[in-house]
Amino acid sequence: MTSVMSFFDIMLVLALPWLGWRLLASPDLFRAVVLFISLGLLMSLTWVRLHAPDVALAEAAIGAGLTGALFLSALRRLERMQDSERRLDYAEKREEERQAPPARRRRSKPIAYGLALLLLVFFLVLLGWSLVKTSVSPGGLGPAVTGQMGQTGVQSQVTAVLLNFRGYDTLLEVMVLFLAALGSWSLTRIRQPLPEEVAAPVLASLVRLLVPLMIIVAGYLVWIGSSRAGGAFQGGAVLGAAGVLLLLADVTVVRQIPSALLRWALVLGPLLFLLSAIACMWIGGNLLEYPRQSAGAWILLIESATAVSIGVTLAALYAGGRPLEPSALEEAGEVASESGGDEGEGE
Amino acid sequence: MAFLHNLGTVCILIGVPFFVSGTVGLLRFPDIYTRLHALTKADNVGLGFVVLGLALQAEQWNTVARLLLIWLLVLIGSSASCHLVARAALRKKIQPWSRS
Amino acid sequence: MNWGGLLLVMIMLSSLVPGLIIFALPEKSVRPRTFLNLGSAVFKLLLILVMIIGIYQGRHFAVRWQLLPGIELALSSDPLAALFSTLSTVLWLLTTLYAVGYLEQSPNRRQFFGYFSICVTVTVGIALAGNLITFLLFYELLTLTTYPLVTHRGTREALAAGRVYLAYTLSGGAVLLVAVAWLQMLAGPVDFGGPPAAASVAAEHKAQLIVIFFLFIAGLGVKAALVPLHGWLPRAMVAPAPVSALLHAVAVVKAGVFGIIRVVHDVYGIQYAAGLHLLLPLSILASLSIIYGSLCAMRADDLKKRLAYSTVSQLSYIVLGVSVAGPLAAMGGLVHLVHQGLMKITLFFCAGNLAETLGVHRISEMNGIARRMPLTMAAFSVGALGMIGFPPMAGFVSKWYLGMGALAADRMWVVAVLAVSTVLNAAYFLPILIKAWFRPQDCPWSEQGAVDDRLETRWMLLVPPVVTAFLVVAVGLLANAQISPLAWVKMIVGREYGP
Amino acid sequence: MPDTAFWAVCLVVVPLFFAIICFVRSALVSILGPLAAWLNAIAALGMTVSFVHSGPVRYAIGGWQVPLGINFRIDGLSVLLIAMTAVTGLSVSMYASGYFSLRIGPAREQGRHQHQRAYFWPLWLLLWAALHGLFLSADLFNIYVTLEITGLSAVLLTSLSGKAAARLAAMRYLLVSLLGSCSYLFGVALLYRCYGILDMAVLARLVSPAPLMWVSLALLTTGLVLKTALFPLHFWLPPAHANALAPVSAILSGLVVKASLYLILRLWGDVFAQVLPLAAYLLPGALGCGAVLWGAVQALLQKRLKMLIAYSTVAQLGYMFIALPLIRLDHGSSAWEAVIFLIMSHACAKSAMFMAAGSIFLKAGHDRINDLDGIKEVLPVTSFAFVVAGVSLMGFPPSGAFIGKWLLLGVSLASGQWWWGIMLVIGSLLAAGYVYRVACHLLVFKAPFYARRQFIPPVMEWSALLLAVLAMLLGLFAGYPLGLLEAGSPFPGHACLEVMP
Amino acid sequence: MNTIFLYNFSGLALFAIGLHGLIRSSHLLRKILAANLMSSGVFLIMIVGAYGTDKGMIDPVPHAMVLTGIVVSVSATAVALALVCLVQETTNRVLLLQKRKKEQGRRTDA
Repeated sequence: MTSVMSFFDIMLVLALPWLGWRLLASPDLFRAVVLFISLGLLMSLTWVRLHAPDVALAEAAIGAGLTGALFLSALRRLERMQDSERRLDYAEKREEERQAPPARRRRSKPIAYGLALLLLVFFLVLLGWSLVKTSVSPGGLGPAVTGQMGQTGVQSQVTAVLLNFRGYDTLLEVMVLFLAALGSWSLTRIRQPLPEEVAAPVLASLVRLLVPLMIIVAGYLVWIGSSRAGGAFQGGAVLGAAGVLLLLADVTVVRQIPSALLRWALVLGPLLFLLSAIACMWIGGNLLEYPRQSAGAWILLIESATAVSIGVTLAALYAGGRPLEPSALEEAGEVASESGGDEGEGE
Repeated sequence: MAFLHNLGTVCILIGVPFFVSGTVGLLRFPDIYTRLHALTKADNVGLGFVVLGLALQAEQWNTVARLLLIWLLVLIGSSASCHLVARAALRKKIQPWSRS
Repeated sequence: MNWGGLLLVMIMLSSLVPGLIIFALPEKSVRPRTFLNLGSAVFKLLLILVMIIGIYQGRHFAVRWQLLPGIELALSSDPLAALFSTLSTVLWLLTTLYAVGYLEQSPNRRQFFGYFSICVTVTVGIALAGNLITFLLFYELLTLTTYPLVTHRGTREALAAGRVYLAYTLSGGAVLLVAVAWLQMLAGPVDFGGPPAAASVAAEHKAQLIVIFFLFIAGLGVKAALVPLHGWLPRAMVAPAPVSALLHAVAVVKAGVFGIIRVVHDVYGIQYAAGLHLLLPLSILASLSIIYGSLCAMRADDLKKRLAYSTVSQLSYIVLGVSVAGPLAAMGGLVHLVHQGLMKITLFFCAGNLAETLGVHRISEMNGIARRMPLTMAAFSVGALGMIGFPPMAGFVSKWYLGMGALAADRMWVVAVLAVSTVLNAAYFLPILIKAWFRPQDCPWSEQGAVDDRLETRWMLLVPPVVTAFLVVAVGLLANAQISPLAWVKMIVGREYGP
Repeated sequence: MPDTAFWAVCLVVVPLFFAIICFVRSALVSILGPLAAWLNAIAALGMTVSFVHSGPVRYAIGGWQVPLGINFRIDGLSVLLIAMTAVTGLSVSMYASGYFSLRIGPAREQGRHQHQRAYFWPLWLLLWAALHGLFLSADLFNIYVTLEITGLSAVLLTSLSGKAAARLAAMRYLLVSLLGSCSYLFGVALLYRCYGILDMAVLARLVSPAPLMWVSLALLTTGLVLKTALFPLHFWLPPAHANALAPVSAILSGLVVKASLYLILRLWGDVFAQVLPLAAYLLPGALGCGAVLWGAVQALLQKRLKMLIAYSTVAQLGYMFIALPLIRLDHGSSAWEAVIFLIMSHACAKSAMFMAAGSIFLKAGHDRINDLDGIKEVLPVTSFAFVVAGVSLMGFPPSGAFIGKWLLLGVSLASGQWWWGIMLVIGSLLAAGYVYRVACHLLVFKAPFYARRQFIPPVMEWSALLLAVLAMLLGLFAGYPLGLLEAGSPFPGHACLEVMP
Repeated sequence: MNTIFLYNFSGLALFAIGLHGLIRSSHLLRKILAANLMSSGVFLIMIVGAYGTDKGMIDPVPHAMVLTGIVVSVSATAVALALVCLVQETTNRVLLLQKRKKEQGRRTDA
């Protein structure tokens, strides 16, 4: 049995870098993205193999699924913009990229590149060697975590670390997501569906079938997170996927969500997390120091709010920009993002 | 129990070749429609067998229920996605491959 | 804070605050600005007098402000400081008067007078600096505050001159910074007026001390216009006359010389420096500057340029006097600090008058000019004769003591240098006087600044040179009086060399 | 009287909260933003005061002590940097409130202007919170998250001005910061794997010269150096800083680069100081020299004001790296104090310069250095502010930079490695050169100057002047910051007040 | 032998490939892909470190860190992609190099 496992291990170990190399080497961007998605799936398989089910779930949902969706939509946008100027398909793009390296070589000489490569290789060898030499510190913080589990209010160690021991990290991490949504809104407007991509009836019905189920699954994941693999991020990712499906199926309801409501939904998680962190101080502990007996409830509350916001955020990221609304500010925004104005400041 | 367990193993072993053939078809078939054909057919059946096998090996009933749910979802998802891919291909005016 | 310290701070503020106020005042308000300028100058002079009286009574004012352990700003009033600060304050008063008249109807006077006041503050700061760091601080600031004055006209050559000026002085400042840091590293914080800091350094660092000394000379020599570091001075003559008068007769160049005096007297100490054989090269350098400056002056036809080169040579008298290492010579050098200031500022005032009133810049245009502007040229002649060293003018006194000191230290070649330079001075000043007094006018003057008045030009332009010329004669005649610069210098040198 | 820890928490929580509110109620940003800035300043003040009373503090977030939990480590260094951030950030915020209250350009661009205002404030507040978190945190991984927030919000702020050049610069900036934080994370991962700890203070006790330690230090440093734009890796900085909006440039150049610089100081001067040999410090020193020379030369060659300032940032950052070997050589703590002085005065001076440059751009309609003659007739305060900031950048006494350079010079002479000191002096001369290039145009009198009819609110001019004067006079009051530093000194020269709970 | 240890090297390889791609490949989208690869490599190494050498002792802290890392990297990717679209919108290129030239041209003529 172990021989089978080690064979499996070796296959994975070889497959991951090979896939990575293939996807960077492939001249066709679409293929590269698809390979990236499959790499993500392989990664989540690896996580399972390494007894990291939470990471596996997150990777499959976020790392592979949503990141891949983001890449695909970005690719579509780029092509559409290029189409608008000149019909530039992969062959031509490949051509473009073929010319690019010489242009670069003229700038930075191949010797420098070779040296850099040599340095990199040397460093990596050193790194690998030191990895071999140095012994892993036994268990890391594992024993400490196990020792304190009783006071965390949850059973799953990962959740305990995420929401309790290192809850501050997670707070900031939620802020990073908020920042990403904020950023994509500050950059671009929401992507309009193309005329030719009117949703297929099948897709619509599939969405009608799947979305409620996905919402249930998300709730389940958040709930189960306290005891086993799962939690806010996995649940939120599933919600996000549901949102992406809705967007794909172009359900009109999604586009008609008022912007104010959307903003509130985006900040619900971060705001609640922040406020509960402060509330802990107000009760009398430190920042984020939940009352020991009711810690589980706090965590569940925070997690569910966060999950909603994560889902909305991921969907918003996929939608790719701030929603349209007839207020002056947004009009302004369009002007801003449209006109790469050159009499702007600093030029 | 041992009998059920072995039966399950047999089912899984039956299912695996379908996956293999599906993958081969995906890699070897000439055009997108045929590939879809190979893919969906093969891994529906294959998955069916694998799920069946696992269900036979399962300890409690809720595991069986989850397995069935998984199977159902994959069926729906794969058929729908297959339909969408084919539709997109048609919209792109990709001609079906013919032996000429 | 003790009252003495407060006095020193007041002396600083008495020109800093007016400067800032002037910046705030609008360009139009001429009268308040003039009042502010002159008032603050008089006030500062009074404060300085108070300080001098205090020093006569043997008081010693000081104030300290610690930035960091090892870095503290200190103002203190030893006689040398009093000498320099008195000189600059008196001349500031006169120059302000002159500048007010000179810059009538010229644009952008707000900036000029603002920087002017701040610049004087910094000069007095240099004078009163109680330790090396403080000196360095004000020395660097002087560069900054004078730059806008040099480039005040904003013409192309003014900007070019400003660039050269900054290049020279900033590099000098950098060298000085290194020297100061190095010395502090060896000897700890260096205070003036105490026992010489360098003497306390361990013996094995002697070599370093020598290097540091020459770094000091290089850094200070830039502003003191020692050859070959004098390049900026003639170029900087594009500045308006008051600027050249005050800065290049008093503030900037004297700051450099003053620094050299400080280094030789208070940092190294005469005996110790002589022990290290540092003074001979210095005096040789000074002699070279004297001769070279005079030669250049002879070739220059532009009046201000000739004056500038004569500044180069005259300043080196001071350095020479300090470096000959004898009480008499030191007295000669120190007293020349004052005398040269008086004479040179007179000359510059006069040159400014000629340029402003008649548009005369070149010596070749000066034939018979004395009939047109007798008072101005009289003052000019006094200054020039003083420079040459005719008795009983101021210059005679300094040269006399220099010569005696050289003999006392039996440096015959120094005496020779003095003689040669006197001849050269005569050679480049007398022709001007002869042209001005005895030649008929041969070229027309553009009477641009002429006033229909009994006076030959505006009184504000006329009074300062006359006063300074009078002072030149006075300090020469009354050299032995109780309050003359010479007496004061005697006191300083007495403290330095012991009675 | 709330204690230090309370104020520290406020420093992180308040800006986060206001960032969220600014996003939700984007109509009120012009009130909420400045309000948040003031609150930040108050919190920073409160923390400084209570720090003076009570000394260094450790604060266990969530009540979980090291090694399990994340701790705030509040010592002199972090307090000083937070004070710096508060002062600079407050005046930049005032400047920004003036800047975004303007109506710039034709009607078509009004909309863009409002858009920029609506997104500037939340992004800037998030950035501010992340900076506070970074300066306070003692946990390497937590610092990674704050670094990410810092980098992302900085990139977004850069791209806020809708210009093509700015977007390209932002793109490059983003890639660089992704690379940097990835490499940093790798380093953290290896350290954790090796020592099973994330807290810096504890790590400082555990580190031993193992191969993995070297590699991870190399990774950490590479990542941080990329984000700090040390000389060979500075290519991304000038376009990014030069093409952003004026307040954004001030923030980026004044504060953001300091974040990763602070970490480098922590790692090289504190955590790994015990195990690193002197030779290891020579590399950053040499690169610093390269930065000083290259940045200054490039600055001398620039035609545009903002590019010049950006390159001067590259040059000035060189000093901090030159200081590293001196910190190692130094027996006392004066090199440390010097670095901190350089950082603080550079933050003030550089932000002031960018703010002044922004006003000048608005007024003149361009920032071509050679065409700025006589601008001081229309913008006296601003041009004065620029010149003062430039002078303090040159390290003239009594600016803070002078104190820094003076101390470093002393250390380098005392340690016998005088070339570092010489390098500093040369650097200041070059700085004088490029500052002069601008100053000679700003100071020269030439009337009339053709200017737009653009009104510049006084707050924009005076906030710049305030910062500049502060940078200039920092040296006069050098004693007080150093007192703070002595109180909780993070560096080995002094007794380390950290206590392992 | 313990094959788990090998995952270190595949993580290392992913990091290296990603680094190389990030530096070398000219298309922005591919650069972003490469950055994602790099982070995946780092995550892999972290998780392998968490995997107890034996006796099935798992350290949950790296798992939490990797979860955070995944979320952070998806946020960064989203921002980067939006920025790429903008860059192409303003200057119809997707390669950074031609950009540099254009930019310098603009800077010199400015």
